[in-house]
Amino acid sequence: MAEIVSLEEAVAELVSDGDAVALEGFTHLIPHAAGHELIRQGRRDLTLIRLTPDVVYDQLIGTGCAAKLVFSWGGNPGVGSLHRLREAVEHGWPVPLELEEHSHAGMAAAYAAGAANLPFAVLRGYAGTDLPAHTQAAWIECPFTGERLAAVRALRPDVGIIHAQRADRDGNVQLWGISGVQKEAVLAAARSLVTVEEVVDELEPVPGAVILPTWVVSAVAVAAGGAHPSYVHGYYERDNAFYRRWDGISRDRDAFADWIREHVLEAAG
Amino acid sequence: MAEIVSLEEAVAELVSDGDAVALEGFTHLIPHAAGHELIRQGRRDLTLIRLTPDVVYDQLIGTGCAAKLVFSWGGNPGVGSLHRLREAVEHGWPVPLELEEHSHAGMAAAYAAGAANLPFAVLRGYAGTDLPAHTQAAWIECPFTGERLAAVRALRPDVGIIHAQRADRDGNVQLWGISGVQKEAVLAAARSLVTVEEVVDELEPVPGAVILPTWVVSAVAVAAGGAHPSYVHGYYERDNAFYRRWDGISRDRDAFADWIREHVLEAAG
Amino acid sequence: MNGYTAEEMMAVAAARKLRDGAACFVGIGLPSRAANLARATHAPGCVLIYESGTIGAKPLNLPLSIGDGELAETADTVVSVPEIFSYWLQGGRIDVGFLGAAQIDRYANLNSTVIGDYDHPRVRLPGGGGAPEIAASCKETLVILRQSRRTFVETLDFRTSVGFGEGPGSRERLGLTGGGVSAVITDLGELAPDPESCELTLTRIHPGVTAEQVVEATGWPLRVAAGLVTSTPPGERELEALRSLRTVEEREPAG
Amino acid sequence: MNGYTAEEMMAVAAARKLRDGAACFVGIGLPSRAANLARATHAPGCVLIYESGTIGAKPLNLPLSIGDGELAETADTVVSVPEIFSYWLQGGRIDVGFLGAAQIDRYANLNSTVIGDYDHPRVRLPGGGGAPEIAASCKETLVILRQSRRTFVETLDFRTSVGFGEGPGSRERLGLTGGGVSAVITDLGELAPDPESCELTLTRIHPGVTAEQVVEATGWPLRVAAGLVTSTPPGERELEALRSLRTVEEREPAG
Repeated sequence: MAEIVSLEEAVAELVSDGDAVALEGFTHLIPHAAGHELIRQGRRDLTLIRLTPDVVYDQLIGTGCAAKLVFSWGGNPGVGSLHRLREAVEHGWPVPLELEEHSHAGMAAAYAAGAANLPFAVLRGYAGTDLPAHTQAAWIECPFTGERLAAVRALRPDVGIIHAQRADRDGNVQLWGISGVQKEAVLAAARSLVTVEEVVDELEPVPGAVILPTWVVSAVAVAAGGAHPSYVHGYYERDNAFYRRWDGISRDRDAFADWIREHVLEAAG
Repeated sequence: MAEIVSLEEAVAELVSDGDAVALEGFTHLIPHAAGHELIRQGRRDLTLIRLTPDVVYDQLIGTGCAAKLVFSWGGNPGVGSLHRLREAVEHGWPVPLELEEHSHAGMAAAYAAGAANLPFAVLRGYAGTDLPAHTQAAWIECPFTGERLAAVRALRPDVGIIHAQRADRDGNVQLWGISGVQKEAVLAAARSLVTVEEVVDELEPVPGAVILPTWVVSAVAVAAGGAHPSYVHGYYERDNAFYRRWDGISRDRDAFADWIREHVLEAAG
Repeated sequence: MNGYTAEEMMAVAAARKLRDGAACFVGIGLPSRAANLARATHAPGCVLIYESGTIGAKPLNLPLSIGDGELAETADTVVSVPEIFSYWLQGGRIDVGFLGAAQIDRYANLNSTVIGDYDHPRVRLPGGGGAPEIAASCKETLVILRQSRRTFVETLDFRTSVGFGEGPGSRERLGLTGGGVSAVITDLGELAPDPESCELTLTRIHPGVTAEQVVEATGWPLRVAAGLVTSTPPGERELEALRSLRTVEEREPAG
Repeated sequence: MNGYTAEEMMAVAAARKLRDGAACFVGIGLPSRAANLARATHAPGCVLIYESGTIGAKPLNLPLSIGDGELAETADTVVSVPEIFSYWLQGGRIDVGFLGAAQIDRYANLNSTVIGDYDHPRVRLPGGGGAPEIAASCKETLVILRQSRRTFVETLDFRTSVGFGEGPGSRERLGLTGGGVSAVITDLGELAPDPESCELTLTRIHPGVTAEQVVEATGWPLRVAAGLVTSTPPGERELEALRSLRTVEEREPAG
């Protein structure tokens, strides 16, 4: 049964220094508020897992929360590079960042294997590329056809964190629109946190909705606007101007530090 | 692009003697009308694939359409045995029936592997049971943990046949309620047929609906009531009395033959 | 009133095993009846999961099949069959698996496949369905079946689902993630695996039943626990709830 | 009017490659622009699939990311990311993959990961994302990128996606199920793999471009096809459609 608690309590309760934490949301429902709370609580040495590290991971990396990044595409969608990520990789600032790099297909399969309590996933991938040297992949033979396929180690985060449209008072979660790998991120993780736009009495059925029953979620926290600058289908639009502005803010260490102080550290949880 | 054709044309076009055919629908949306058309067209030596062979497979087996059955649970739900299936297995009547027997978990994983164009699926199953001797299973070792897991050969039917609530005029298919393994059965198959209650101008979104785009379906045929005696969520209820009556009809060869003549052979397509 | 049948005692005893709030993967027939009785009495928060992919089903009528429309209509969510077995059952999220069987042996291994030889069966049963992986992956498994020498056998004709295999250590060797069978509820009493030997031992008898009767109805030399207790008879509320469990059919007989 | 830029010629030439009705797995940026241009002109029935799980998206605005809300709102269906890659891409259902890249070599292998050494990169690029398996599994793959010695290189700094590997037979040896790169569209012309050698060969030049220029802009000794043809300039309708493709941003600049 998920407890409905404050974001501050939930993060304090569920995330420790050194944990492997997956904040998921594929271009949609990105849990920015939860990421900011991790920064406020000064978490360190995190292994950050995410198919598409974008602005929120740029912020976590730039503030030194992360020791390792597990990912498959790291950029500012529609804008360009993540300058904090690049500086960590290219110059080890503020701290060196170890990379474990996948393809989307491999990482999605690894989450699915984790959710299914399998130690690995099989896919047609990686063959002939330089990725296997930088990921958790091996080769496996089909016992029936003899074909050689890629095996990727299952992802089992300590904590899975996602943002959803809403939950009911029992902590049952409902999200819709592009659902990415959120279900897998929660089910593959040992603990999970779902931030929501609102808590409602009844979860009216919605076409294309994914339901996470309260008994597979550790905590639910209300964070209205918690996905900004990404969007929440049916609630608010993507703040494209912010993504563009982020390019300038994140290019400069001081501008970045100022922005974090003003918008994260000195902002209410 | 799926053609919208008559059930008779579709079956004549898509199914040949000796084909491996999967009629799926997990207690819901069972494609009875399509099964009856297979009987009318006198198909022989079929490998019939289905998690839960029930009344429609009892009919196909009793009329001698099948040489082999690939399944994981064969019974008359809520009533008891399938007497035509039992007579084929126990006495080879009307023709001997080879069995390939799975568990639901193994067979569902095998369909999913087929849909994903993988030659096999991995699961935690079969260990310690007598099933491996009667199924397409092998043991495989995790390249990361060394754990021993079961591998099942992917299911790739020649034809996947399902029943759905409706399609639009372009042949896009929409089904909802319990969706079983229908998506996998269609995507794993080389060819596919979807019978529908009706063709509509617009597919209004429905909570929990599965959409199969027209370009992954070979043919769509209208068969109103085509799932009877099973049910169609939102259209009609399960005819529980028929399932009970079937127990009596199917116990006796002549009563069975009479029923098939009256309700299948002499019935309009 | 306090008259009740052995069948009713069995259903009530099985229902009592289900704790409130447990996620329960339910087989059809006796298990479904017992699980729905639990929901109607002491375990309203019990989460019923059927292999049709219905999670949190709250049927008013007793389902006839594991895929009745009412299960989908009343469920918290409905997922595909591949998903219910991979993410949910194999995922290790299910507290209690609830199974029936045609045969059981002393190590609580189950047969629901065939009576007689597989290739020349005396009786061809429906088969494993979801049972093998339910027995493999649930944190614990409850088994409910009527007790007789035909069902409680020295050697299974076919091993469909694993209880404790050949005894201590078998589950670990086989890599089964679930805890195995925790209790077997019958019309005569209850059996539980001995903590050391894993062998099913008579731990409870229903009122009016003697240990001798149960031993007599068992195809292997059944061990009887030292502190053998007698089941509390069904209470009024339990019997009322049980008797008001009806299939759609029983409510409104169809034509 | 008939003035147009090399960028526009590139987009138009790329769009022309997409046949109506094709199922196209689209990368963001230049590929998405070209695919949406095709939809707006000769290929209205082209099925756009984005790695966010949106199948049959019909955006009015040019998406800024592969997961814009409009893609979901206009899609025939939206599936999970694991499903789009397993059942749909790996499933072998996609006719055309449409990719960009930072570097390409003579065998149409692509780099979108890093410039310089992986551990001490000169430029860390976003990475593979969906590209490796798009290049592996689509029936054919189109590549669109601007041509220069920086992008068309003798040796990739990192091989993110496989075109034809080391040449003839590589894809078969690697077990790649898709057909590989069928054309590379640039701002100068088009290259296609030689049927025998699999080596990218100049097959088309855009109006006003000379073969020498293209050879000059290529980091390996580029072979020029015998029957080198010149692209038809963008038609009025193509240019209009291209110029009316706008992101939400471009339509209504945000604050």
